[in-house]
Parts: sequence; structure tokens; C-alpha cells
Amino acid sequence: MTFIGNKSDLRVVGTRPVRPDGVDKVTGRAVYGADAVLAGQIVGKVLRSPHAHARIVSIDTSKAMAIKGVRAVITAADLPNIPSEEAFVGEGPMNFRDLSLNCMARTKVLYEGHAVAAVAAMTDALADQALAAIDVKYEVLPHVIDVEEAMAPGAPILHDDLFTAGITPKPTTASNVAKKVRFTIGDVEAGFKAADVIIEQRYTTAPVHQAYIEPHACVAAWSADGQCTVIASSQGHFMIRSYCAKLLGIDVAAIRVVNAEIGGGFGGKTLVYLEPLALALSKKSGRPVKMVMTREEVFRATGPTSGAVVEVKIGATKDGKITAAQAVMKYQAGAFPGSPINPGLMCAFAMYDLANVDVLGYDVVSNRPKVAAYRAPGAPISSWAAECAIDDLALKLGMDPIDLRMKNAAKQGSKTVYGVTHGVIGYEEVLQAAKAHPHWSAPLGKNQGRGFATGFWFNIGGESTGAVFVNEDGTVNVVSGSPDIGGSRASMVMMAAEVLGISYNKCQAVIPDTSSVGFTHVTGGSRVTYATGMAVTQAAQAVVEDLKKRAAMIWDISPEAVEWKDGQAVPAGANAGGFDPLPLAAIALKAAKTGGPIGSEISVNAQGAGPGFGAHICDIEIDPETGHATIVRYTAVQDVGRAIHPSYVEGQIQGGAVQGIGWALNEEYVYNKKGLMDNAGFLDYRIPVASDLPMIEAVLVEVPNTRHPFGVRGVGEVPIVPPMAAVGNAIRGALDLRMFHLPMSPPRLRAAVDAAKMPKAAE
Amino acid sequence: MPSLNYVAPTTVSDAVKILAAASGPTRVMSGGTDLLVQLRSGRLKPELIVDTKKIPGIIGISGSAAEGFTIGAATSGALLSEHAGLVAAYPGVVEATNLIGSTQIQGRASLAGNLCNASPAADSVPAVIVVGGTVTIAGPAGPRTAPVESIVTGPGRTSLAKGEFIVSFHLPALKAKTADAYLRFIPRTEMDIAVVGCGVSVTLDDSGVITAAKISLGAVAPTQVMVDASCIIGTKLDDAALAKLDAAARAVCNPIDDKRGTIEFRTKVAGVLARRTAAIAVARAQARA
Amino acid sequence: MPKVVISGSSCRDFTHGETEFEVAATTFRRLIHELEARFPGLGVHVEEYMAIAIDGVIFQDAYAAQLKSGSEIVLIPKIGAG
Amino acid sequence: MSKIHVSTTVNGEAAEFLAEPQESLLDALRNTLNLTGSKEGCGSGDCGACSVIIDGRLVCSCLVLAVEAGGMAITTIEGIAEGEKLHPIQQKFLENAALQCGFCTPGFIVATKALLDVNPDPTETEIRYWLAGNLCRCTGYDKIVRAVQDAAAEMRGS
Repeated sequence: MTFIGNKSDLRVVGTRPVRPDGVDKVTGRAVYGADAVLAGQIVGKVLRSPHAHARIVSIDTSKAMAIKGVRAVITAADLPNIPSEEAFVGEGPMNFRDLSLNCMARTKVLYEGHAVAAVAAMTDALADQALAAIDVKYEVLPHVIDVEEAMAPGAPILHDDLFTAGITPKPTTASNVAKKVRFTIGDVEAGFKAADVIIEQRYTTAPVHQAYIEPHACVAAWSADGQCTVIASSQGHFMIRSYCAKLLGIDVAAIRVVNAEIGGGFGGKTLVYLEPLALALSKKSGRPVKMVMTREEVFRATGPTSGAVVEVKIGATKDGKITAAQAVMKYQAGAFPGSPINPGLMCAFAMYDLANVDVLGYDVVSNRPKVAAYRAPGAPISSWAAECAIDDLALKLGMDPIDLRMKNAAKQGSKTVYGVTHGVIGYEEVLQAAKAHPHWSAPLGKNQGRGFATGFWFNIGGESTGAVFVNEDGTVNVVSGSPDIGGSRASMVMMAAEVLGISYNKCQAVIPDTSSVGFTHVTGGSRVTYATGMAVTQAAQAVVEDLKKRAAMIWDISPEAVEWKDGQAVPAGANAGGFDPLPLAAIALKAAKTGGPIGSEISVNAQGAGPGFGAHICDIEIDPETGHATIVRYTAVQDVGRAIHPSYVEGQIQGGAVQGIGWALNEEYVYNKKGLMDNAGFLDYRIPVASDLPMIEAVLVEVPNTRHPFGVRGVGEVPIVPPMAAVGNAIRGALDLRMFHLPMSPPRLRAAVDAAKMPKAAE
Repeated sequence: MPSLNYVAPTTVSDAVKILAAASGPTRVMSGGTDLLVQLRSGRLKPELIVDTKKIPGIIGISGSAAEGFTIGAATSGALLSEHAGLVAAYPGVVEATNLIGSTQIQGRASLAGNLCNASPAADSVPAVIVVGGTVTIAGPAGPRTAPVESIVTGPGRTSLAKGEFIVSFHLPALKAKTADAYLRFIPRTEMDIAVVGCGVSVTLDDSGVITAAKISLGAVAPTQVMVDASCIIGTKLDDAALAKLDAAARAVCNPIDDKRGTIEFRTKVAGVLARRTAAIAVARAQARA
Repeated sequence: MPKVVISGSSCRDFTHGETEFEVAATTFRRLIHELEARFPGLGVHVEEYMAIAIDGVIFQDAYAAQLKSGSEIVLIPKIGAG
Repeated sequence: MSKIHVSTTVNGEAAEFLAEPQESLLDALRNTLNLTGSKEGCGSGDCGACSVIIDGRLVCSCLVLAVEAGGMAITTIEGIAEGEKLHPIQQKFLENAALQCGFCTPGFIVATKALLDVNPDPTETEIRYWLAGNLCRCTGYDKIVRAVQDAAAEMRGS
């Protein structure tokens, strides 16, 4: 049963109702991680490394333990020593030993802010005293921050048991290069030979943080009988349960995780940092322990995404047919392996129908915090380079940048570098919509430029559980296991209401704890509306079938003779009998008599999520004397498959675009010579503020994904892929110069302007 | 660790007594927007905070363009921007003060706090210096007045003696054909610390020729620095004068490389801002009787 | 028989460069056994770390997938999430 | 030193509490008075999630000492709605989908209230600069600005 067909047949999907959790969130009642309380909770805090790289010689916690009111002090010695075990978890490859060592250092600290001990005390002040009283002796080691310096011979080695994977024969000397990986189709050398024009460039990016406004927070209790409760803000309460069980050696069933409301994640809350420590502190202290990070801790100790070096080479014939594309990418992984190098390689040219592509990548560790997923992990970095190069190719060919992309556009049947053949995709439709948009042909002012760039993301499906329960008064509870990070409660209810044929207001959304609903993977990968939505839709469909059976029973006719229309059972045609329609509420009232409670819980492992494509148009104005950049107009076009709640789809696109604008212009980790972060706060880690921006126009293109009952494609990640190149291309338009390093901050812009010998007024 | 004590005296003399008697590290609080951040970060571990806001008169603005203005030390930026007379007479001072942080910060941050925090990047300081602002200081030895530029002696350091604190600021009576302006450069449009700040005050004769000028730069040296304004005096700020001013501004820069800007960038932008700020001040002065 | 296509180096290391070959398999399990038998280690590697795309549709977990004769089966790294 | 007794007014109700000298008003609101609607995103006045109105002034409660609050009239997000009746600003934030994660929302709503109290008909630029001290990472601000414009229009009765 699918609902893709005619949009006008849909009553609820495509409308813009108020989200079910809205009132709590505008009145301050919503409970986020730091707001949660467990009776008798005390305060937990973490002692962090002041060094970028050091050997832990000794940790003396006796003075801290001696302070009255300090209830527990833990170090890695209090946690299980987890063996190296590779596994693929939702947000990427994961080694549980690394995850454990990232939560608490054992023999070495690998970055400033790396946890070395944790305390639990009666008050905040006592916890601070306890941290100050812990005596850690370090042997400071040489550190390395830059990705290419980390790859160079003689670089300080972070892990003496790390040997580069993907090289044969297997290396025998340890390296900071965790992995070498390559994807190839066709013959790039032949392709470049056939090219009339070749662009060859080198781009670099700085690490950027997800910068969710809510710092990580949790409260955890370990009971004497071994049962554990955790209330935490995260992108997946089942993720927290799995990781805590793994890192602490507890039965999964013994941990119940309650999902607090989450104050933003963007991929950064798909890992544990505090939760295992809070549980360990609770076990030792016998009290529930509350832990809340400071903003500074969030920057120094939680995952940014990779900084990188991307070298790109593209060849084309005079008429604009791209004959070959090649790239070498070096991605920082932070202190432990696991940068998003694979998707970086796979996405760079996925928008194009190319015969010859060769992409080579390196996953490189250095003395920075372990990277975490960040919105379309890996793709924005490689696409920034590729889409800038494509723009310069268009310039060199004298072609319109949209026409060049259209000429080489990926379409159904196009083969990607990673071997997959695209199915039904909307890239051409997105390009057409962008070209047709008035923004593309609007006039520009002085010192202004216009940039265009596109982006791709796979989107994923995965494991989700959804349930629909009909109450005796005909109202409905719509249950799912996906933490609501941006309005998913609304889309779940809308899909259920659409299937049941009842009003949105008759349904309530519920997201229960990990013991009360089936496993559901993290809210990430643009998967919730697709995969969890599929589970909820199927549950609602199962309920409809049951309702028809109940009606048949009431009417004493065969179920086949009953149809479900507009929220009520009706006889299927005249010979079924002349019964008055039975509304859902009437059937619900008779549930006990007709077989008991009416409800269905469905778990799926959704496959075949439809890939998404976006195209952004950016107008920028530059003050050539100061290098200050102002975004004057911005339009983001995206194929969303089918928008369930268009407002929240637009919101994803607008928010993603603005994160990309911040990445392009000002956001970066600034390190000093000691390898310490100099800008660990919102004052100097500069995310965009309201006055930096114009309205962001989101244009929704709908090419339904045939594998989803409503045609949904994921929308959350695509919009952060194009902005950096769109901004860079706009700057090239405004100043007639190409910026090769992110962020394109005022000092870099002014320096580039001077280097390009632009006239400097009045000088 | 030593615990913190908080007092909010209601007279100047009580405040002086408390400050003079204090044994451990002590902090005078007005708006508190810098102080609380330093407390929280642990960069500052005072044993005593003396909150001056309960002292009558320490918040408020009196006077006029004709007789000059007296501004209570703890008066917030928001109050300055709401005082029509002050805005009309000293737009540069008000602009500078209103650049200190967000709307929320504006509701608290004060001139005295911005000055005594002694940051090289303090926005209000160059603006007040160029209009000849002075401060009245209370202390064990009785009140004294001092020019604003004499207060900051280095990053985080002031010339205030033990027991002393600033009670009020004074902006002189406004001279004819005189006007001020302040510009700063930040990477975003709001919420940043000045990468470079520039205050300018100029006086013109009836023909529009500059007869007097003061130019001060922030964030380009350990303290605010004065630019040699002689290059624009006697001119109508023509292109040649602007070019000389640009060079003069760059000449006094002694900045550092940090997360907010490079030496090269700060120096170049100092020249740019000096030109732009001077042009605004001259235009304002021309518009005045 | 379905055709297996390899583009990434992580699998090519097992196949010694071979990038396309046919396998007699109608289910994912059989595919894993076939790969393991032909290129020791590849089956396990695919089961643990790889997704497969069947005629363009990506399956992160493909036990339930049907492999039709003539299907194109592409071995790709599993895709993470933001 | 021992705690200091503070007696103040929060959302129109008399409130008394004891506070450590170094304790911020935000900590007192959240931990002592259990008003957790005001959020801590940074603790340094850079994010605005802790915005409250004190004696008619918008401030960051993380930059106010709890012991300063004596005799002040404080409005927090919990005091914006009238009982069960949402304030037009809250209603427009909902209708415009001006929140995603919702963590910054209380601060934005309190800041918007303070804006519209002094400027009933702000331009888009005035709105954006007034709200520059309130960080939102989810929305890109677009729908927030529209919600403020709608609320202003509704409150003007136009």
C-alpha cells in the first residue's frame, strides 16, 4: 500500500500542523539532559588533560578522596579494559577500545581535554575542589596537529599498534595513517588525455564543530542490584544503552535509557562521552550522578569533523563533457581512527555521470579530539573542493555553471565511482529548478558575486520501531524509538493520521525509554522520516486491517467486504450490506468485545533510502579593504522526495545551509604552538548570528522515493554539502580570485585581495 | 580554596573603606559581564566582590551638550543609547558603548567595567579618550580626577591604587563644529571582540578645514594608542590627507597574531578604519553649528 | 548468475585486483560463502563492514535481499550517519 | 563564606532563596527555584539561552550573580504565558515552526518579548541585530525572524 500517487489525495501529509511537543518547548517545560533529576543525585565532573600528547606516569587521587563530601573518584583503572574490537555502528566504523579510551585515557592522553579522571561530590564546588586535588604526573610527548605533518616520516606517533590498512604487504612500522582507500572506475589517464581543458587544484579545510547549543548532559544511577538507569540527551537512547553495556560490561537488559529532549546534535551526539563515567561514578558512590559539560569541554573534548587536504583534478572537452575526475583526500580523524574518508571519496563526484574517476583517501590520526559524525559526514569537505573546481572549469570553458553540470548530470542509470548505479534521482530536476529561479538571473551590485554549487548525500535507512495504539475513545498514540531532534514527532503522527484517516489532533506522539519500545537506531543519517516513518506507517496499516476485521465482526460480514475510507469502515459495495459507516471511535469502543486492544508495533530494517541532491545559489558582497563578507541572498533547492511537514523540511534545509555558511566564512579550530585549542568558546568559535544572514529561501523539489510509502527521501544532510563551494564561487565572482582554504575569513580574504594586487582604494 | 565574599555598599565612603580594608584579592563590580566570565573560567579567584550598583548616583546620566555630561560609572550601555542628549552630542561614544556585546550584555555592561577590565580591545575606551573624557576616582586619599587614557597601563592592568574605584565619567562641553565617531572591525556583524577599533574626534573651522583632531586605536597594541593627527589638521580630509592618515594609523600599530587576527591584517585594517571613521566624524562636524 | 562489482580498494585487496566476476548465489548468505570460498577473508569482510547495492538499491544489511540472475551486486562500504 | 539570603520577585511571585556569592542567577533559577526553562549553552553570555528580563532589561542570567537579584523583578520563560494561554510570541513560534531542537527557544522568546515591549514594529534588520546575542544552530534563523514579525503584527492588532 503506498500513498505516493496523487498529492491532492493526501489530507494530512503536506500540511503544516503545530508539532506535538511544541507547547512544552515554547514554555520552558521540556526536559533536556541538564534539566533531568534523579532523587538524591550528586555532581560528577571530569578532569581533563592540559597537554596535547603525554604519557600518564601516575594519578594520585587520595587527596581528592579525602575531601569531605567527595563520594567517588574514578580513573581508567575503574573501567573494564576493552580489547580492540572493530564493529560498524550506525554513524560509522567503531572500535570499542578506542571509544573506551576516548571516554577515559588509560596510558596516554592524546589531545587537550582528553579525560583522565572523574569525580562525584555533594556539590559543584566540592567537585571542583576534588578535581584540583587529583595529582596527575605526565611525561609530555611531542605532538602533531596538522594532517600532512602527521603523515610525514618522523612525525610523533599516537598509537604504536596502528599500522596503515589498505596497503599490501601489511606495513611493519606504526603510522598515523590508519587507512588508505581508493575507488576507481574507468581509466582516468585516458580520460585526461582526451581532455581539452584540465583544472588541477589543492584545497584545505579546518575542523569545525557541530556546535549544538545544548552541552552534553546526563544523570545516571547504578542500583545495588545492578540495574542501571540513564537519562541523557542524545541522538539515540538505544545507542547509549549499547555503548554503556559494552564499555562497562553490563547486560543490555539491565540498562534503561530515558531520552531527554535533545538540544541539537547534527551527528555530534551519536557517541557516548559522559554516560559510562556517570554510571561508574554512581556505582562507586551509591548515588545517582549528574554530569553536564561546560561549553569549553564540548569544544575541547567532543567530536568536531575532520579538517582535510583535498587535491582535485578534472578534465573536460571543449564542449563541456567531463572526461576524467581525480582526487586525493587526507582527512583528520582526531586522536583515534575513523574519519569519514569513505563517504568523502564516494560523494565528491556523485552528482555527475562520469566514465573515468579515481579517488584516493587517507584516514589520519593527530592530537585533536576524536572526530564525530557531522551532517553528511565527509561529503561537505570533498564537495567543497570538487564543486569549486567544477566552477573554475565552467569559467575556463566559458560555460554557464548550471549548464556544465546539466551536461554531465547524474541520472537514472549513471554509475558512481563506488560502483552503484543511480536509480530514480532528482538531480536534473534540481538543476532545472535552480536555473529557472529568479535568483539565478537577478542583477548584482558593486563588490557582489554569485556562486552556485551542488551536493549529494546517500541518506540511510536502518533499524527502527514504530507502534500505533488505538485508545477506547478513538484517540491514538503514535509511538517510536527515534529521539525527536527537529520535529519528527509531528511527521510520525502525520503519517499515522493519514493512513488511519483521522485528524492529526486525535493522535499523540510518544517516544518511550529503551525498555518500552523496540530497538531503534540513532536519529541521524537523514533516516528517521524514512525508516521510522516506514515502521509507523506499516503499524498504522496493520491497525487499519484489524479495524476492518473488527467492523466485519460487528456487522457479521466477511472482512473482505469491508473497506476503510476517511477514518471509518464502510461496506465494500452494495452486496456487502447496507450498513452505516463505523468510525474508528465506534470500533475502538467495542474493542474488548471484538478481540481486545487494538494496536500494532512494527520493527523494520529499512533499506534503499533514496539519495538526495541539492543546489545552492549564494550572493555575497565583499569589502575588499577589510575582507568582510556579507551573504546578501541565498537560495537552496533540494529534492526531498515528498515533504511530510514542509515547514520542518524547509527548516532542515535553511539550518544546514547556514551551518555551511559558517563553515565557509568563519568557523575553525585555532591551535597554538603547544597543540592547545585557543578558541574553545562561542565568542571566538564564530557560528553565524542572526544579523549575519538574510532569509534563506528553501525550494522543495519532489521526486518521490518509490521505496517509501509516502515517497520520502532524507533531507537533513544534503543541505550542508553545497554551501562552502557556493560561497567560495560567489567570492570568486565578487573578487575574481579563488580561495583555496576554509574558512574564507576576513584576514585570508584581505590577504588574497592584496596578493591578487587588487586596487586598494586611497592607498 | 578560599571562599568568596560579596558586599554591596550603599555609599562611596563605605565602598572605599571596604576596598581599603580588604586583605585578599578583591574585585569591584559594576555590570559584571566580564567579571562573571572570569570567575566562571577560574582565571580570576577573588576573595571579595564589591558591587557598586547600590550606590546612589552610580547609575545615571546628567548634564547637557552645553555643560558637558556626567555618566555614573555603572551606567549600562543601554541607558546611554536611550539618552537623546548624549546620543546627539557624542554619537561616537554611544556607538562604541553599544558595540559591547549583545542586547543582553548592553543591559548590564558599563563604561567603568569596560575601562577597568583593561582589555586592549575595549570598544568604549578609544571613543571616550578622543572626546577628552575624564573619570572621577574615589579612594582612601579622597576623590581625584584623571584622563581616561591614564587608567589602562597594560592588558588587565590599571593605574588605580588599592582602595580606589571609578565613580563617574565626564565628557566635556561640546565645542562648536566638533563631532566624534567610532568604528570597529569584527569578522561577524555582532558578538565579536574588536579586531581593530578606532575613535575619532574632529573640530572644523567655518570653511570645513580640520583645526583639531584626536584619533585613538584599540586592539592594535597592549593599550589604546593615539594616532598622530597632524597629517589631517589643516586639511578638508582630501584623498592625500586620507592616505597620510592611513599610513599614520598603521605606523602606531604594534599588534599581536592571535585567534582574532594577524599582525598584518590588524595593521592594514587600522589604516582603513582610521580613514573611514575620520570621514564620518568630519561629515558630522560639518552638519553642526 | 548475479554479477559482483568491486570498486573500492578494501575489497580489491582480497581479490588481487579482480573487480568484476559472477557468483552462483540467490541469497546474501550464499553470496558471503561464495566470496569467502573464492577469496579467503572477503566474505567475512563484506559481512562485517560492507553494504551491498543490488541493481542500484543500497542494502546496509542484505540478508533478506533476493539476488536475481543478471543482478548487479556492488560491494560498498557501509554508510554512516550525521 | 555562608550563603546569602536573597528575596526577589520571579514571574510576579515573591521568591526567597539562599545563594553562594559566586552562584549565577541562572544556577539559582535552575537549581534552587527549579525554573529549568532558562538554559545554559555557554555560561559566558555568548549564546543567550539563559535570557531573562530583570526590571524591564533583557540580560543573560548567567552573567548576573544570584545575590544581586535582591529586590529585582525577574521574568523568565516560565512567566511569558498567562496561565494556560500562550503569549502571541509563543503561538507564532509554534505556527512558524521557528524551533527545531527547541533548546534556544526560551531565550529567543524572552528576548523577543523584551524587543516588542520597546519596539512594537521592528524592521527585519532591527530584529536580527536585537537577537544577535541568541544563538540558534538548527534553523538558520529564517523562521525565527518570521515568527517575530508575525507576533509583532498580531500584538499591534494589525
